[in-house]
Amino acid sequence: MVPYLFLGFAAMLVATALMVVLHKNPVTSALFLVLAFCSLAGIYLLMHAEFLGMVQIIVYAGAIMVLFLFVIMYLNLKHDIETGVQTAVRRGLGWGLGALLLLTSGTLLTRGWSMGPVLAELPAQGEGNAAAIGKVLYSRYLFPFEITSILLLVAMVGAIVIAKGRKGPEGEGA
Amino acid sequence: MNLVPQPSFLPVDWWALGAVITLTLGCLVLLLLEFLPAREKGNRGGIVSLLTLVIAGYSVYRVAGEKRALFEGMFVHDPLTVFFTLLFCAVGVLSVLISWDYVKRTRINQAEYYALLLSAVLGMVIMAASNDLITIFLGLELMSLALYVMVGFRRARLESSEAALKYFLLGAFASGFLLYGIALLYGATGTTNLARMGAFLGDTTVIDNPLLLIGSLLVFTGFAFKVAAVPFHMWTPDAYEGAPTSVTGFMSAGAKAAGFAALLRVLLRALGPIEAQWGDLIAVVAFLTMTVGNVTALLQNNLKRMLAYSSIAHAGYILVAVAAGGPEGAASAVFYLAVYSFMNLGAFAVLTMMGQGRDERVLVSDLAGLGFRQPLLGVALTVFMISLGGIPPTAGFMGKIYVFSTAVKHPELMWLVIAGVLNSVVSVYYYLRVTVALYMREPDGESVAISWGTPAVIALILTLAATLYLGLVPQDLWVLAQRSVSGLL
Amino acid sequence: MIPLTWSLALSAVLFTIGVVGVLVRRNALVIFMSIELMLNAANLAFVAFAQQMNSLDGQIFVFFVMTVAAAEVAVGLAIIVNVFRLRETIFVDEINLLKG
Amino acid sequence: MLWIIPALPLAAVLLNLLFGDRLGKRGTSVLACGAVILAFMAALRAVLQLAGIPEEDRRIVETLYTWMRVGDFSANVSFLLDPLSAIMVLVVTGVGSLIHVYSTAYMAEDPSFRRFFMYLNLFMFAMLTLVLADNYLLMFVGWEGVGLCSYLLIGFWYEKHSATEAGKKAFIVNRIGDFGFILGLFFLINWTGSVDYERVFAAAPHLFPIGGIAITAATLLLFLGATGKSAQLPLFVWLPDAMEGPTPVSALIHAATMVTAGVYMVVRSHVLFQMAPFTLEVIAIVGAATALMAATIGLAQNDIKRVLAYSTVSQLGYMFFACGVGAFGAGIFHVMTHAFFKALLFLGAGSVIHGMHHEQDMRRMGGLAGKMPVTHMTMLIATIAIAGIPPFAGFFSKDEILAAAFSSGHFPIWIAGLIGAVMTAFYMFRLYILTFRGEPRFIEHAGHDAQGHGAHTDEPHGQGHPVHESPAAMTIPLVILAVLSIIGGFVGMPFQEGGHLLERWLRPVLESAGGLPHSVGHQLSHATEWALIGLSVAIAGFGIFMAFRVYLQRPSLATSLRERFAGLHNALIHKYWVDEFYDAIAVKPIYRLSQWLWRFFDEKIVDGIVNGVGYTLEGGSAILRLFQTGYVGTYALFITLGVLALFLHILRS
Amino acid sequence: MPIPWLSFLVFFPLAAAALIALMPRSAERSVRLWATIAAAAEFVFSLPLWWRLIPGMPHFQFEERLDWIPAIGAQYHLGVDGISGLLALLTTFMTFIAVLGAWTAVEQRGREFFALVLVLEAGMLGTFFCLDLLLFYVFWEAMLIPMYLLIGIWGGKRRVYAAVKFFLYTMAGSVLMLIAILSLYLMQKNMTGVATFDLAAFYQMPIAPAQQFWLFLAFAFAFAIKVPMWPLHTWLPDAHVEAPTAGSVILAAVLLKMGTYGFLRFAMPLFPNALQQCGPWIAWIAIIGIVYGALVAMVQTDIKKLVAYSSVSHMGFCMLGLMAMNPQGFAGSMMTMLNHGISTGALFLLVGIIYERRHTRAISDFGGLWKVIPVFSVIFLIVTLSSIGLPATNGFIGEFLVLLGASRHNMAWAVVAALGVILSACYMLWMFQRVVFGPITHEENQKLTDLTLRERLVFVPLLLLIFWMGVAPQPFLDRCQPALDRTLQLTNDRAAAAGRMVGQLRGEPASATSNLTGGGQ
Repeated sequence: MVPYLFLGFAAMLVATALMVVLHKNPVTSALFLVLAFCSLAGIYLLMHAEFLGMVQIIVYAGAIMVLFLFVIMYLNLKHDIETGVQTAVRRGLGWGLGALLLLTSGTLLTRGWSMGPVLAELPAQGEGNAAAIGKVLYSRYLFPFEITSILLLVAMVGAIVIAKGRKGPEGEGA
Repeated sequence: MNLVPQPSFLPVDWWALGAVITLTLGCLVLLLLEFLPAREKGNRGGIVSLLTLVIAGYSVYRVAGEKRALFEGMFVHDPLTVFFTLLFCAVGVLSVLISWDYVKRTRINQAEYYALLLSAVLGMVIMAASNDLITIFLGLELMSLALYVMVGFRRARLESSEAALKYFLLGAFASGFLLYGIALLYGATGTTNLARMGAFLGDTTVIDNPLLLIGSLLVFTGFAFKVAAVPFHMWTPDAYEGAPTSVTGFMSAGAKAAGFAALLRVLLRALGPIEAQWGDLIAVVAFLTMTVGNVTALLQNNLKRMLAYSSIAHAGYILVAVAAGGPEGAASAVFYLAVYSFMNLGAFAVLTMMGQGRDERVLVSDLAGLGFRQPLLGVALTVFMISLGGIPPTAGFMGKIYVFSTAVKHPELMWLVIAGVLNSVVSVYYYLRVTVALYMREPDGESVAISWGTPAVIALILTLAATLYLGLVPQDLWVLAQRSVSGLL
Repeated sequence: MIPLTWSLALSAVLFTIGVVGVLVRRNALVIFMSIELMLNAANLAFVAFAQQMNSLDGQIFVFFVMTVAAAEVAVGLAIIVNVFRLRETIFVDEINLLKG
Repeated sequence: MLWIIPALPLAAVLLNLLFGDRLGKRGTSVLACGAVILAFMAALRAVLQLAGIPEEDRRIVETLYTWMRVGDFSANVSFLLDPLSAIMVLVVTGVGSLIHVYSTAYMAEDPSFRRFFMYLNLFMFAMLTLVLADNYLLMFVGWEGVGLCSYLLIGFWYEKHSATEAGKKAFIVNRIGDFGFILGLFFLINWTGSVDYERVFAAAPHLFPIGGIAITAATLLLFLGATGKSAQLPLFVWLPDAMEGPTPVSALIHAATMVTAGVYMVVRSHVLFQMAPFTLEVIAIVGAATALMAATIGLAQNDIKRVLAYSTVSQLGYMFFACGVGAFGAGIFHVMTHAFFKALLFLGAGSVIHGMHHEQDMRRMGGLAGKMPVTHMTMLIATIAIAGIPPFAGFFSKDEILAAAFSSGHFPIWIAGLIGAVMTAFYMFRLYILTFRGEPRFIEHAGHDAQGHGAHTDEPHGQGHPVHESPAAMTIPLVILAVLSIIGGFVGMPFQEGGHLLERWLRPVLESAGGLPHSVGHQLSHATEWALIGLSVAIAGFGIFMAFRVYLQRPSLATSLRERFAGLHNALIHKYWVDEFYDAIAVKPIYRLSQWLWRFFDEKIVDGIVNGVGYTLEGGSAILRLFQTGYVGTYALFITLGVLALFLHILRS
Repeated sequence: MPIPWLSFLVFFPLAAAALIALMPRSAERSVRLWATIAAAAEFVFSLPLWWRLIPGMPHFQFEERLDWIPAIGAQYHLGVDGISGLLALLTTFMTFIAVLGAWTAVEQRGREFFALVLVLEAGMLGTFFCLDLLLFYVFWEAMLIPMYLLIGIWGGKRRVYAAVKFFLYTMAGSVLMLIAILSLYLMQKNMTGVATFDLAAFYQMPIAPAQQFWLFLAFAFAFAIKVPMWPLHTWLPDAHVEAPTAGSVILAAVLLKMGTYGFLRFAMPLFPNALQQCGPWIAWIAIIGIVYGALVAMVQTDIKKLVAYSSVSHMGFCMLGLMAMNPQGFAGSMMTMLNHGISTGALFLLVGIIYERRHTRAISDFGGLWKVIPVFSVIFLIVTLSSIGLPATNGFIGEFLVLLGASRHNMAWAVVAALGVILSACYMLWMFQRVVFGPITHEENQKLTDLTLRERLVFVPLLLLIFWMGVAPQPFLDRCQPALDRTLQLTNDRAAAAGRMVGQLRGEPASATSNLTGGGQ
């Protein structure tokens, strides 16, 4: 059962991701991206990463993509019409390179790869995955956790500084 | 509730963490101070950040001798950390000094500026101090985010905003690669902790595990982007040119050093074994970086852009040291980084003074005749250029000596060394152009106005002194560098 | 239990799509979205490995990555908006004041 | 006290240099002449002292200090007085002082009077160093020193282009000779390890096989030096031009002293030359050839000084083939007599020129006999002397040379000598006749001529004075020299047992070379000797007779002859186009080569490469800048390419 | 520890320079006086090198040794022997002359000018004194900067081109030497385990002939550019023509000697076997340089350029003397260095003097100077003669000894090189004739003023030296010969040692270094 679900999600993920890249209209791209995130969340669930699946939905599909859409609307972008040989060249190069990347890494991996050591200790199934994560997050991963807090702070400040309205010291003279 | 028992912190640990904590607090204080009324041209931002940096530096320096691994070895306090933390604090101090009047005259709102500067320093410190790919990644992102914003700080200027956009998009792109690399390394070794990774790779026999190779290469790519190595360098000129001059100085010195700090630690602690698989790549990259940087710089008329290319070239020299590998190579790289930070910041200290109000005068032609009208600036800039060109008796020369004398040890790198010295000859050409403008040309039209400022002058004198001192008696820094790479945790 | 090969392949494909998106699109926003795809590909890899190795570290890492992504989005969108304000376009091939 | 002899003139130079402007002309001339006359006294004293020493060790050596000592090589500054140098010193100082005195009058009105005498004294210093040196290196100092002075004196009227040209030519041609000299010296040093005459001569016989390559090369090179200094083929070209200098200079340097330095050097090194028969042959042939060629040219010249110049060249030729046939003594003998009469001739010519207001073209002279009697008489004596009529000085020396050539079996050389003798007699009397006899061919109050010889304004006399005899200061030296030209030859009176006076005097020097055969003049029976004497006298007489016939009795004959042999005459007028030849094969090509080297090789090739590197790099820079398009897309593309490259690399390995 | 006299000599000019640079603008006029005093003082201080230096001593004297960078064993190690002693004297002397000569030449920015000249002096002295390879390199390259600025700031029309060319040319040469130095250092470390840049240590260290070759090339390349040897000479004419008088004087008098000094002190003793291989080639290149320089000088239209090319020719003699590898050659080379310094320096001063008055250096703009400025002309004549090596002037001694040495090694060298002696007469006298002789063709020359008292004072010592060294060179020879002989000995010994090394490897008998010892007989 699980594998089929996985395949389904995977197919959807790839399709939507492709649409994101392919579709002319940024709004549409954004919406496809939401779908992509959702399907990814599904895959997380299949992988017993329930917590991450939820966060994926909430943070990504919820927060981030809304922000995206908001900006797109705000800038009310026209379709980006792309024509001309130079675009074609860029497309060709892009896809070609992508294919090559996949090809090379694929051939490399087919040489046979090995994975890191498997730990005996299973994640405590008693309370859910979320609880387990919570525990380590506040104990072992305290330091990075704190860093992320500062990171967010910085991001906030930065966003404000850059996107602040026309008035403001830097405003005039532009 | 069986929480994982917290390791109890000794005082020394607090001192060791001092830098991180102080910088965080300083950042917060600055932001809070914004709520108090302030004069348009107040100095408190600068003062606070100076204090913060000094304290941060001191607290680490106080326990310089110690070796501590905290947070399950994610944060280590060892010679390398100490060296780089001090270096970053020094860079921070100098940047604050050269920004002091620049931010005022360009009307950059100080609180955010300094807050971001501190957080960038914080990010660098974390990069240098962390022994775990997670924290390295986070530190790198912290630094990068702050820098993205700082580059775009003069958001009314097209160049500034454009630079920010490019830097951001490419930075994010590159960190995508880095992240994927980390993922693969994690998959291949089962850990993100460098020490364990190193241990694992030490034991394991399957060194040519594709996961490992691809992962390590992607990680290398991520760092190569930060240190502006060819072919991941192309953002550099644009970002440097567009950014506010003070920021350019800061990032050219700090970000590069941070990138190398992390790269060195990763190579020394974890990827040493598999580096053998693609170590020769570094040599090639080093060669490309030197050559492309120097050759492209030949025809630049914008000093910031020229220095951008020169910084690419210098990344190349440092990569020569990295290619030489081992503690010695690392030591020479570290030494070179310190030296480079000083001379480069010095050059930027001069640049920030050029022009008045909100305009920047950073064309080579703007220097015409400056040498005789402003002797101090002239002499200083000349010394920095000579030093960047690697000509004695300046620090730059000692850096080159150290790097090349390490590389010469490896016969297979002889070609690289020869290419390196020839490159330095090429580079001298465009460094000389600056002195030519300074002393051998007369300004057409009115000569560029200089906006003097005590802090900037102090920074100038400090860097000048450092450049000459390290050029004449490099011994102490040399020893420090050697000690810094020995006995990593 | 999903074979690691599948998920790895999937993440590789996803990552490549993201890279290609960055290369072929001219709209800064879409490029940024593609970058998000790359990050998510990395996340997928992490989760997959974590599941195989019965360790949580991978998932934790993903958690941090999401935070970072959020932060990046905030800053990035701000920058893009600012650029748009200044020159009424976010097409990266119309933004090359700095070159050479 | 030998050093005093050269030191005196040098001192005079310095004094004149420092205080000359305060001394005035009189002071200057007193200083200059005084120094030389004193030098002559000192020389005389020294020679008498030398004569006092028993023959076997008749040499005074005086070492001043070590000049340079490097490794196993060392050279001293030290002087040597032996019979050979004694003769030279006396001739140089003696004739020198006469010419100094003469010059005080001749140059009286020249604005750079002081400079002239400084040069002259400097020359005396150099020449004395040359003859008194007791090693080759010190000799070389004098050797180049006299070259320098001749350069300065020829170009004395420096505003005259031809003069400076001639000076430069003289110096450079001499340098070519010196090139040979110095290289020959290296041979000697590298084999004998020394430059001292004594050591070299002592060592040479043991080191070199007779006629060996090394000694032949060395001597040939030395002889090359001699040809430069003494204007022999192929380097004689500078001497005629040297007549650009003031006449006293021509008399002193280019007749009496400097040009004989070459002969002196050969005689001095006769030990070496005798060990290289081939070289001797070469010398003999070159000498004879020069003597003939110069004589022929002399036939056709019209400039009085040039005639004398070529006759000098020719006489030097005699001296050399004397050496060539091994009659070194005869060579020196001729050097001495030649110094007397040739100096006299030049001074006489100078007096004529002086009287003629710088007319040098004989075609505008004639009939001066009455106008300047002293000059006329003395000149006549000198002319007879050079023509070789007994008992005048020239006769003895020249006869001895011819005899030597005959007796040593060099018949071709001997014949050449005889022919030379005829021509000498002929052109010398041609000169005499054209100048002093016949109808005056000049207009009184003649100003400057067309040939430009007198074109310089430095010399005295505006225009319009009548032709007149020269002042006493000029005539007295003439008289003295005339006397010497008459009696000077008696030291070489033939038919004396054990060789004549000069020969006996020179024996210590010339026999020092371990019993090698030398002056061969005495294996001849008296009869043969008489026959030879008769022959040469007859020859000379014939020449003189022809001269009178052609130029006095039937001047038309001269022109008709000229027309008959127009081609030959043309060749003679143009001195066989030797100058043009050298110019074509050496001067011009070298100049063109240099131009090419500079304009093409230096600036195009070498600098082209140097700058080319620069341009290449800048081109590369321009190209690399193209990649920096400013498009995020491009940058991302390169990043991806980079990653791909890394992948491919590990894919390969 | 005795007083660090050499350090004092090196740093006194620096201090003086600093003081002069810091003088107020108002002092522009008096600066030159102070500079002259400083240079004179430095010369006086350096005089003891003449009598306190004991030539016979088998090692360097007045040594000073301080740890500089213990981390790599680099030392601040100064010392002096006959060779460097004489060259140092030449340096201080010519600097003094140059400063005195530049009084009126520099119209503006006198402080900077004289300060730089003094800095340059310090650099040159350091280069001659130091016995530590790294230190040597530091001085060697640091010296470029002041010279570069002198040319670039106070030079003529194409000064920037000339200055940059000078800098890059020289640096391009020396960077490879840096690599060679580093590799030597590494060998030393691997062989003995001692990390040091000490010259003496390298003199001890045997180097396999195979390695010697490339190292020698690296060194030789750097020095050959400095000398300059044909065909690496093209920076010289430009630099000389554009440089201010004082610059040209110092450049010709001292900087070029660095090249030959480098050969003598470093390249030759360190790599004798490579020298064996390359020596003849270098000698022939030097000979080409002699003739080539002379020929090209002959067709120059600019006096300075002519003198510059004559330098190429003269320095060719220096190199030839060195390659002769015998006492005469070495001594001759040494003397030629000194002579060239004095004569060519004097020539540049003379050219500078008429340039100051007429602001042209074209030969065709002059003529008939003797009539107007006789004193100048006489001095010009004497200097010219010394430059063409007339006996009894200094020039002769050097050229004679060089040629003698060359002839001992290989007669052919002497024969071809001696052509240079002829040619030098050609170009110098021709130039002299066109400049000084003849009628006055240009009206401007009518009112030229003859030498001032100061200018005469500049030349008095030069002329005295010209004759002193020509008439009694022995004092100079005595001072440098022991050191030269030591160098020769060292070179031959090392060659023999390495030869044996190879011999043992090949199992052959030790090959005697025949063509090194040179003696023709």
